[in-house]
Amino acid sequence: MNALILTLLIPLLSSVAMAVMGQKKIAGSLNIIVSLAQFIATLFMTSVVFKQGHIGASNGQFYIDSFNVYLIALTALVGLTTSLFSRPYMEQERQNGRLSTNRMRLYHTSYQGFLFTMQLALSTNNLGILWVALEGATLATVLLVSLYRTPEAIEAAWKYFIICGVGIAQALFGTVLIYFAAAQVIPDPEQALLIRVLVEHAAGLHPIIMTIAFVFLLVGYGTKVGLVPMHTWLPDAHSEGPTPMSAVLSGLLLNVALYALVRVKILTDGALANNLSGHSPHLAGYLMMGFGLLSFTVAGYMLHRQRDIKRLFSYSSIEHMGLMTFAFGLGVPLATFGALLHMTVHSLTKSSIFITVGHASHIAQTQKIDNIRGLIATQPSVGWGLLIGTAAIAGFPPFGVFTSEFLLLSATMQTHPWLTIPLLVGLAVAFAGLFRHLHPMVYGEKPAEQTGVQANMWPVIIQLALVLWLGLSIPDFLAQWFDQATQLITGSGLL
Amino acid sequence: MLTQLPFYQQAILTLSAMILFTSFALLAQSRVVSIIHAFAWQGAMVALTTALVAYDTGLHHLYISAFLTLALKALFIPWLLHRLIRRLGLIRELHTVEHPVMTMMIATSLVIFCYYVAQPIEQFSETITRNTIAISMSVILLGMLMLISRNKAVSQVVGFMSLENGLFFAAISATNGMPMVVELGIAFDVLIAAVIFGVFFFHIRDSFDSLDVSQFHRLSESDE
Amino acid sequence: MSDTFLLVTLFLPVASALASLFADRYPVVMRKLAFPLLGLGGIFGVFLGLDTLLHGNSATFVYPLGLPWLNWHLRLDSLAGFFIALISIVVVAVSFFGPGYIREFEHGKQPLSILGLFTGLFIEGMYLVVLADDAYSFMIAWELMSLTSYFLVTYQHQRAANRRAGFLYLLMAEVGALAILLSFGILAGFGDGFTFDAMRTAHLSFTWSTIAFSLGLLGFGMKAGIVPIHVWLPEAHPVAPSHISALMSGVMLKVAIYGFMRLSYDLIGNVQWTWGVALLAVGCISALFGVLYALMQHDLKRLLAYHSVENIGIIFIGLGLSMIFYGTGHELLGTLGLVAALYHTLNHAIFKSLLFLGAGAVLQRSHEHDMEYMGGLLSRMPWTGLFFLIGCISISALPPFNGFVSEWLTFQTALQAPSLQSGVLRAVIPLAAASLALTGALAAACFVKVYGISFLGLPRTRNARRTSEASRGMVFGQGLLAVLCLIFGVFPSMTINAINNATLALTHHSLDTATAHGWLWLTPVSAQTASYSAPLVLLGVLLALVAWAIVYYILRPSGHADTVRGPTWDCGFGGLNPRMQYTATAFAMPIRRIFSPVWRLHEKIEREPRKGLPEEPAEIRYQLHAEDITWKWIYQPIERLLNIIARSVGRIQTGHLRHYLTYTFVTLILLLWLIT
Amino acid sequence: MNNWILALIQAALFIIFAPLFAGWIKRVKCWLQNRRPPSLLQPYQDLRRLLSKQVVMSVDASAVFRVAPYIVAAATLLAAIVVPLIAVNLPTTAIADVIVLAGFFALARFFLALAGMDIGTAFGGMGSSREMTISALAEPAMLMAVFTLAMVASSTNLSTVIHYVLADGMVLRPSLLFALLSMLLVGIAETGRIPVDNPATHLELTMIHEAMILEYSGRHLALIEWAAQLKLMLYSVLIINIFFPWGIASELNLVMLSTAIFAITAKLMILGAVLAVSETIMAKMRLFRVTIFLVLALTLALIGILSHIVLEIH
Repeated sequence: MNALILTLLIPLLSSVAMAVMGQKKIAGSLNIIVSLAQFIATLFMTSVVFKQGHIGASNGQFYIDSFNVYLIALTALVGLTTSLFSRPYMEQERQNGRLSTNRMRLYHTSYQGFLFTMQLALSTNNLGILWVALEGATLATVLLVSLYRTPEAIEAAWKYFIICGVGIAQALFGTVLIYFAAAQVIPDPEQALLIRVLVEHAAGLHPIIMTIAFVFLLVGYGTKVGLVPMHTWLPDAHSEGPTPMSAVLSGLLLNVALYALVRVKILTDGALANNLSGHSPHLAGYLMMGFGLLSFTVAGYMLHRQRDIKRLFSYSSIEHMGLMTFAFGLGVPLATFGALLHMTVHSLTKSSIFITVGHASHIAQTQKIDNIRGLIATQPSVGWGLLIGTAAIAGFPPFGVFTSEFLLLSATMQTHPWLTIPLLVGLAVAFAGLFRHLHPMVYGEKPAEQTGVQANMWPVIIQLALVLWLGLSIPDFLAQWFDQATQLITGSGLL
Repeated sequence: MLTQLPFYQQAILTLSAMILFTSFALLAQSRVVSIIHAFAWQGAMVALTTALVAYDTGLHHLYISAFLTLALKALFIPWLLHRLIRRLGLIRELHTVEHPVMTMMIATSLVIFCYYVAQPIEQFSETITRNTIAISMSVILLGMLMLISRNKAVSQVVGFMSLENGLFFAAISATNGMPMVVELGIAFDVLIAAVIFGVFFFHIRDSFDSLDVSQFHRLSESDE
Repeated sequence: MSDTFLLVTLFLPVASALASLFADRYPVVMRKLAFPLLGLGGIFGVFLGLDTLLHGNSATFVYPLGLPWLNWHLRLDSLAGFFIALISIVVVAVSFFGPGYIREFEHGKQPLSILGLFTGLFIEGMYLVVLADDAYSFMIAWELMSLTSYFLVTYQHQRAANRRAGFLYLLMAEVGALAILLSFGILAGFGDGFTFDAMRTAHLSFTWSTIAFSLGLLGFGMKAGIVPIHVWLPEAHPVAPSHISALMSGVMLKVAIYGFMRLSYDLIGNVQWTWGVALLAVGCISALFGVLYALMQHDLKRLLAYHSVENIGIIFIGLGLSMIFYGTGHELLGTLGLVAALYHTLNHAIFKSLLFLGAGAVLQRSHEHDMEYMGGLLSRMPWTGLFFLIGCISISALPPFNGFVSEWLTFQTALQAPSLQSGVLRAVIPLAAASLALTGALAAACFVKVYGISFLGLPRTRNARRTSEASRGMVFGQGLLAVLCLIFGVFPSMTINAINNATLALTHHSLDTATAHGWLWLTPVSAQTASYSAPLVLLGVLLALVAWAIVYYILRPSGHADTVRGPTWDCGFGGLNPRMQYTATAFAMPIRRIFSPVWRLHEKIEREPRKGLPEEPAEIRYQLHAEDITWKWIYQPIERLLNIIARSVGRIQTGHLRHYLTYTFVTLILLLWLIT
Repeated sequence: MNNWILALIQAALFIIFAPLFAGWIKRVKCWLQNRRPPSLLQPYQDLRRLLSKQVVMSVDASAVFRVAPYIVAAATLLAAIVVPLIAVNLPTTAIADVIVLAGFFALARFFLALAGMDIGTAFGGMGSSREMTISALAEPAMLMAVFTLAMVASSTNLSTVIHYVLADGMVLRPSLLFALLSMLLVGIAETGRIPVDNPATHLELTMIHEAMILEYSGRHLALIEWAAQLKLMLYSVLIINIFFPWGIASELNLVMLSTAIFAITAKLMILGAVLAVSETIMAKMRLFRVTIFLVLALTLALIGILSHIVLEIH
């Protein structure tokens, strides 16, 4: 309870504080310290959840169960490691003259503000607040995308703002519809948006309204998840914003949006379960599978066309979000377990990739893939970090991404054997797309006059080590949480 | 049928028709100032609807919503936009609609489509909310259509905000408003969004010399 | 005991990998610690493998790694023991060879730690693949093997060829792994679980088992290097450090064979003769294709890589025959084919590693990898030359060395075709035998070329002239394998006795008739049908030489020196020089004319005109490159297709906000329409 | 034990009479070409002369060059041990079956080809290259022909095969007919006779076998020459005893053995005469025509095997 308050208050207050105090030298360090404090608070909270099973607060407005607890800890962890990376990185950007001190202030304010919205979205039990938090996340990051004020950055930010704004508006309409449906069965209007209450009454919600609501929510939150064809903002925003922001966008925002989508899918499944509407009870799942597969496939091919290193990896994020959406859509315990694991490992891996990408683009002083050469020869730690990170994200064992893809593929084979073919083709295409660009960047002779930069590789090492650990063995408590979340989502567990 | 309804419900239905009309007006208008004015009227009517519902249901917190809507949508945002275009010297700018006839036809079919989609919900609707869901959905989709059909940043913002009006209207007419926390949150978000839009106008103008967003196609994957 | 040995065998490569992390600061670590640890692990592995193989016992181990409901299951049975022994033998040889070989890397651009780290992990991965007893740990081990060997292929990444090879290799490894995963998935789906035990219980219809089998063939075949999915092999093997090439070509391909055997005989079970026909076709094509392309190569390691394709083809011919016989109810003959395949697996592991180590020694000492720049190496590196010769004889399937025995067994299997009911099968198998015979003869021609051009004759370049013998450890490593080539060639009955246990574990049948007449005789089906006594052949050769010595002693001309040395006869023109020798390209020319449609040949003739006399060039350079025909017909179309799709998919990202919003809009409308 | 001694005697017969057989062919050829033949024993004279001569070796020769003649001779000798000449059922035939026999020839050829390349002259390389090309086609053809027999008799052991043909009596089998034709062609190619190679010529454009051994002298040359003669005789005996085994001793008594000696001598004389006739009436082919010749052999062997499978198994 206290830990939960701390988790939410620390980023909120520090965001305000950063805005108020103006740009100081210590802002970067302060950013690290508050992120660390937040991380410690979440760890504390995690231990409470571990002991008690769940935490509820504020009259049911907040509720931590096994589905969101690990995401909260993950968010705090990635927030911490990215803040570790961002201090020297942003300092370097400032020295390169790309940023003024004023914008550094904006950066740090937005950074903590963004973390606040993430934690709020995860910990709230209210669908409305969830929406508010996700919209808040867009608002907190949109000015970060345009931080460099180049025409491209402005363009990207404008697209990001409009597309996500329009998208998220659909989600609000969906939320209103859910509220409308809930009002028929839940007497207290104050309770009618609480997820736990809704889950209890899911079977009574009107199926047709819930289907329409789900469609709006799917389009809405799907925009933030980066599902094709609503993904269009994602590569632009990732490539033009500062790299730490790309790391948290890919590592956190997409996850949280998917989390929201899965929450509403549970409700829709519940409403459709008694099969009154004439729709298939798995309608929500089928829609998610369709979008997931489409995103996954399209992103895989898009990888081949990239010229910008950050765009490259942002398409890889779309690909993986598609995979997870597909997995949640399958709706069987094995796939869901895999998807939950995939959320974790993708977030860790992708954010560490973006961190190395940041260093790499500093080394080469460009984001153009064609001009990034000989990273290993220039700075082995960055080159190997990128190489191993990419191998991990491409699904090579013993990294955890492999484990989750293994689970997902086996679940697909058990339920929809023919869908494994597009999945496998997609994986191979995406793999080729990643490595055809990666190879020339990391290998080869060091270009003349290219020197290494001061890089803090610890975040990368820590995160990849975690991913490796998850690939070799999933710790018991995490497995329990995944399993309980699986039960929550699909109705039955694995263990 | 209509005659059996209480007067204020008839009023709400009339208002919803007028809101829909303003959406059409927004689509068709080409002068910036007129667009902003139409938008302000739409906001005002949403606020009025909210107040009527508050009166009807006796839910007092809806008065706060109504006030917030009025303040934000009918006053603050139009004022902000007005101020901005004046400062940016765009007050006399024409935002021509490229295919007016086609846009109108699409808009009309959208309304019919929304009615078609919302029909199964009708059986649930309590007395005052009859078909308002279809109307609000139409307003949302028309807002999107406006975003698609316009090239200028200001019109896009108005389209976006009008889309949100549709949401507000839906929330109020279908469900008698959302829980207070949510309402406040939404209002706060809209406020921030409006401010950020304002900031963006300057950025865009600085970088592109105009607010024409059709120039935004540097970031693409196609060969050209 | 096997418990401890297993742990030690598995631990030492990891220890070696970790030890090498310090190699950048103290290069001596590699020589004095990392390689000895590997070798020690190999020795333990040999004992472990032989112990399991000879006693035919099996043991299961479960380690608390992996998924919560699927821990790592390891199982050591005779088949695994066979392959562990096989891996370990080569590992031991490599650990002797390595320290000398990597000296040139000590001052190179690449850190030694990377080499040592991934070598250790690579070997670990191979051990784990063989031991894995559930699909999940199998895939982890398999991919560990692929990934680490990829890092080893790209070790010298400054060269563009290495990067390209690495990319190709990793891509194909990934595709192959996905196919294997899918195949396992089918079995697991029918058999309720991912442990191999559960997968064995799967009852598959013919269609499903054929799909699983085909996927397995694709996946494992891609790693093993069957045509047409072999293309990574001739790219990757030449560019890796030579001791790694030895491990990759000698052992890793065998691990793929292991996986394929495990999948088709053990997990799917119930082999069908139709699969056998497919394998036979694949095997014949690979064997012929491999050897014909090998003939056109002049890069020594690339040539050896193509020979791996050939030998994998021979193994697949054996497997195909075995499946045909098993599928038609002839268990004894099926086992004969399986024994032939396993035997050839063992042999190829040994002689191909030997040849790659030899090529490595040559590369290191002469700095040449193109045979056209070698020549006369035998007199400069006599031991390497001797061992390389033994490797050449073995791979050319000449008695009494080991390659001959396994090809002989394969022929014997093929000759049992008349016992089949189906006339078509009876007619097909002799064709396979014919292509095997052709392959063998062409391989001999190829290795005459290899040895004659690179080790015999006169040195063609200064580098070749200055070459000297490799270090003692390198020679010892090769010597070890060379001796094994002879041992496995001369004592086939004993070897087959051991292999019998492996086939027993795999198919519950063994070939007892082969060794029924004692260790001296090898009688695959019966003594009347065919017999071979390799020890007596060796004895005969020795006796013949002794007899000659006696005759010579009696008839020896007395009075003048026995032998005199003189200049080579130059037809009276004078001025013989090394450039007048036959080149590798010239040597293969007659064969090139005969089989010309097989290759896409690119000939390049460069004329350097003489001043004043443009008609008479001062110098003519001729270069020949045989391009793999599969590039044009398979891989380039795939690449083109991929790029076309990518380009058309890329068009959706137009850059225009209006289009993007339209996407969202249309999606919404479509979905709403869909649900109403 | 007696059998082993007999087997050794049989091998000795091969060794001793191989030069005589070569001499016989030469003599018939001379008759046919209206030349005065040398003595039948001339090959022995040549061998003795070579053996007594000093070996002159190139300074560039390596160990392979010195070892090759011995390996060639030993491999051919081993082949002689396993091929039945006058009697079947000898224990030595079990040492190696007909595939191993082909292996022995291949081993000999391998080393001869290596030796050809050892000195580093163009001739040697040329000879080796041609030899290996020809054998690349000839060897499979031979194996195929042999496989036809092996399938007919369900065995690759020469003894068993011959037994089978003997027991079968005079049966006209299409498969064996084709196999015989193929074996004849292969035999001509493998032993370097006209029209594939001409042992009498030293013209650089046409040499194959002679080009490889150009640098040899003294006892090395003697061994190689003798091995070549032995190989010729082995092929002849092989063809005779497999396809026309009648007369060979199936039991080891004196009567049968002497009959067998008489029979094999007669048959060898006839075959030698046939060979001489064919060499007289044919001209040597261009190198690349040889391919067609060998492909023909391969095709014949394949037709043989297929006709066995299609026509003879029911």
